[in-house]
Amino acid sequence: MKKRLSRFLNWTILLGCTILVCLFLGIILFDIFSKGMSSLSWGFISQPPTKGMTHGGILPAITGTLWLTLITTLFAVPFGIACAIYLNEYARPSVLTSMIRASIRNLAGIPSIIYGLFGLALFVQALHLGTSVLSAGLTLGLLSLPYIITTTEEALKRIPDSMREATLALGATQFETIKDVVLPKALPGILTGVILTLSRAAGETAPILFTGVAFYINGSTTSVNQEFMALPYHLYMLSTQHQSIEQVRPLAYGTAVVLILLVFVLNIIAFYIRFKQRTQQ
Amino acid sequence: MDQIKLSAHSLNLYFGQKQILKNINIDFPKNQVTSLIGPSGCGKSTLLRCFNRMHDLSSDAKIEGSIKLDDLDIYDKKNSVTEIRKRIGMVFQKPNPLPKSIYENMSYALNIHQFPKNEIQKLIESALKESYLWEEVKDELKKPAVKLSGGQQQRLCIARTTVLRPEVILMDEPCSALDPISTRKIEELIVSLKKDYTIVIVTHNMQQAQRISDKVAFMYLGELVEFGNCQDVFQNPQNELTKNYVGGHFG
Amino acid sequence: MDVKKRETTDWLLKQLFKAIGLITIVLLGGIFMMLIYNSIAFFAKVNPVDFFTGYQWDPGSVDGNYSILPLLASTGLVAAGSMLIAVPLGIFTAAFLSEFAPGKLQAVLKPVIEMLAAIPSVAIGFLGIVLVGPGIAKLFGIQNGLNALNGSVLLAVMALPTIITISEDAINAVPKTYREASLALGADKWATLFQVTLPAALPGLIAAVMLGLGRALGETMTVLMATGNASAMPGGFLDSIRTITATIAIEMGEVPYQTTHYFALFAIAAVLFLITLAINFLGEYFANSLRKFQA
Amino acid sequence: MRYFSACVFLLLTSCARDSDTIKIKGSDTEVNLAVQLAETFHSDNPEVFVSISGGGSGLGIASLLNGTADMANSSRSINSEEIVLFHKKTITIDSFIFAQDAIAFVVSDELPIDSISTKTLALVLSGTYKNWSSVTSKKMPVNIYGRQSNSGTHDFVKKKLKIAFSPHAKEMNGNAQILEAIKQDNSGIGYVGAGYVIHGGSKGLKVLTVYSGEDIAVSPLNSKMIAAGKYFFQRPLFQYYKSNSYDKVKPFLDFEKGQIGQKIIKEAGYYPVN
Repeated sequence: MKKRLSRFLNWTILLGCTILVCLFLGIILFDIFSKGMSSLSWGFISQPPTKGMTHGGILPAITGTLWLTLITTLFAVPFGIACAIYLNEYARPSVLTSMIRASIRNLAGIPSIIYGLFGLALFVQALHLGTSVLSAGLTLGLLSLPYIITTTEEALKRIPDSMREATLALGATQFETIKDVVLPKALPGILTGVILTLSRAAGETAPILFTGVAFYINGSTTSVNQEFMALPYHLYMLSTQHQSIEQVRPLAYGTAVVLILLVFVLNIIAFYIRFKQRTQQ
Repeated sequence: MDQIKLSAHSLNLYFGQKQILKNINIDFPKNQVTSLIGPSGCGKSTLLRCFNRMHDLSSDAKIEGSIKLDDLDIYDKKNSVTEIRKRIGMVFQKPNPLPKSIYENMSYALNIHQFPKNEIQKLIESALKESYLWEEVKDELKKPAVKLSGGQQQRLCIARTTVLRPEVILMDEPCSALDPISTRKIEELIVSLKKDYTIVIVTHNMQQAQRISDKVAFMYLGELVEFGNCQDVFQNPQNELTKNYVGGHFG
Repeated sequence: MDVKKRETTDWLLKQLFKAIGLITIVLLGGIFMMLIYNSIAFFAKVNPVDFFTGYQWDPGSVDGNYSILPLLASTGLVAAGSMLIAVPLGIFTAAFLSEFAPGKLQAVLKPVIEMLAAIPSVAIGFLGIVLVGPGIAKLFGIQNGLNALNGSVLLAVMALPTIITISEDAINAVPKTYREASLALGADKWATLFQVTLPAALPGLIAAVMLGLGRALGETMTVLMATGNASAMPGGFLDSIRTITATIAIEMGEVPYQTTHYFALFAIAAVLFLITLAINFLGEYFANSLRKFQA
Repeated sequence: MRYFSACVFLLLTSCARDSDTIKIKGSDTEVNLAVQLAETFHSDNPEVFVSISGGGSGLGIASLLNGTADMANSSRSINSEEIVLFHKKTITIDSFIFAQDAIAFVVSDELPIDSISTKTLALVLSGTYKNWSSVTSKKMPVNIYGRQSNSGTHDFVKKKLKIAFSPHAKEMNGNAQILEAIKQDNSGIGYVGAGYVIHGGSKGLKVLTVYSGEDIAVSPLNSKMIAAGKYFFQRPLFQYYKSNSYDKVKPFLDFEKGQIGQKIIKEAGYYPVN
């Protein structure tokens, strides 16, 4: 009798934990979507806020986040991929290479608020970029760099050495091997990693707090050194800073829905690419 | 005496501390097939890869001595490795077509070495014909190379190498991953290529060595134990080790 | 012949990639130098003993006493709380996923975990205000739910995906032969799991907990929105607290550059940086012992 | 590679237009008023952009000093330390009082107290009175909902009552959060700009009238008494700007002084400067 009881107990513990974890996700999505969908409308995502941000849409926040993601991509992707190429293709096992790997692992563990401080000190103050979407984008770029390097390196590792040897044996230089054979074959894997990193960066708030996010701007950001609104900060502002919290609560839920949809769309694209690549192999 | 195309002179190779090749002196006669045979781990593949500087990539490989292609020392720093690999092609054990179409597999090396654009189509066709592959693929050149069968892929790899018109072709157990019928086809192809290229082939297969090679080199524990004409080495091997290894396989 | 050109471009690009590779070291060094430089400037003005032993963080007061203790206690409290929830939950879920879940279920659960990981921290902070906070307030009959418990629950939710994925890898890394050996001796699935598989995966599990803890410690928005931000020394889980990250987020915007208060924020950031560095290092150490397993 | 360099080129060329964006940062009390002013201002002259950030009066003045803002909203006058910093950087600044504000002390409407003397208020906020029983008939612990050290309102109340806030005071990072907290906590007391109470809707809340010494208790919502300067916690709202960027911010200043500006200020629950 005791045996069956302990087996039942074990089963409930394990299954219970898994269900609880799924429940967390369920509650989060249910609460946000059930209360947020009502304020979702075409006007909500295509109009700037009006009447002291108690009405109207959140267009500047959306465009701000897209601006940020664009600048993060332009900065982090080239550097990230180049570094991964060096580590996987060129680097010989040496003290230097292990130092680079160690610093990447540690950079991934640094709290995002400290990236905010570094962005403030480097981009806003030292490089005199001031508080702008450029400073914030570059700060997010630094934050994303270690993740892009790690995912790109994993994608490069999946390419068998026989490919490299085949090209080299034909008299190609190492760079030509990378350019013509390794990168094209690793592209789906790299793309998946980049998109997942960007969806994570788009959801970050701490790094952009001091590097240029604004409470409110008239229209959408149009130039690189303007301040900007961003979806995560807009949600934070609507839920803690705004003048009439009760009145703007539906807007806050709406913003949360848009933010989560943006992040999920990016994730789904990444999964689709990874799925297509896995089945096609 | 045969004219020497490719030769190694007191060649030593170390991986880290371990010495893999000990004082190898060997000459490969022009336009003939030389087989490298020996128990696994005797260093025959490692030796083969020295000839087109494939060890440059591995970090802890250290090479002493020299390798001459005609009178050019391929390990001399001022010679560009890409030029050497253009003159010495290599075919690998497992067929490794590039992840591109059949046509691109062939045209890739030609573009890299800036062959004149108008000649490329002609060169590809003749190389594929030489490798008896043209009939099977001529109307589906755009198809991805991985869709071909194992034997076809290996012949494509050989065609991809010969299209550059190299002087030497190194083959690292080219048929070990193929079925007997494809193996026979590759062997015929090797014999037909003999008239244009010097071929050095590493093989485990004694019958294959006897069928296609003019010269045979037997290696054991990183040393070149015996080298001579195919008949001599197989029928009356001088060295005791060769006799045991080759014993019973001749005739 | 332009082979020379191809060879030189190849060499040049190799050096370029190498230089870019070095950027990561320069970046980590830069962050480290920034924190240390500003902290030294702070400790020149405030004696470190008060900083680490004082009782109150109140930069606005006339003599401006800066003490990290209440902030450190808050950070520790909320991180420990989140681990209390996340570790058992995470490890058992990972065990279920890797040992007992049939393939179909696994195909469903994997995306669930990845979706949970993808939810931005500010959305979870928002739920802390609208959902978890009032819930805790009703449950414990206190006035408002913005306290350490709220923070712990939210951070646990955030750390769970990290802990589950890495624990799962650790459990899967345990060689199959161990399980077969134990089953062959007549032990049932549970004994095998608790007496053989989990102990064997222990280093990996510790690495997972460490990395989960690192993520919880470094979190800003969630604690900024959901823990009440009172800078007094926290009494228990129902007190409002203010973590190091929240303090930096609130006060950094308002501080004129190069004042004592400005440097104070860098000093507490430096302490947080060293803590996360130590935790990463520990996580790394255990993860390596796991990798030795696989080799 | 071509696509990438095109993107970077587009990015850099688009940073030409900066001159006509007025960056206003500062006091959280004024941030919502500033947003409404900026909204109407922009619709009147669309070629000028305004970006508003909150974060507290300290942030506004700090940003002005650091050059990351053109105009600093502040609900307190600039203090000596800040003046020293401006001198060090040889920046001369001017100030403009665009409205008056009254700080309302808010409690839950269940708390049996309607007016409070400045003396009692000082004892409650400094944490000397830990329980409402010392002030009212109800026995409940005092929960103070204040602002962080960088908020001008926090500073103004502290200086006016000459106290140090109790360490157990919860430092909310916005007036709105304080109202929200007190609605759910009937043992709470907090202070917000009068404008918030009018707009934020005060169901479940009560604004205390304040008296100091013998004079009569005054409510922060009574515009006549404010105009007469009778309310204890009445203060001007400042806007600081660098003298040399006067012409950049002039259009916005004129708009605030203008007829439409004053109307918006009144509607937001603030009082015009006469």
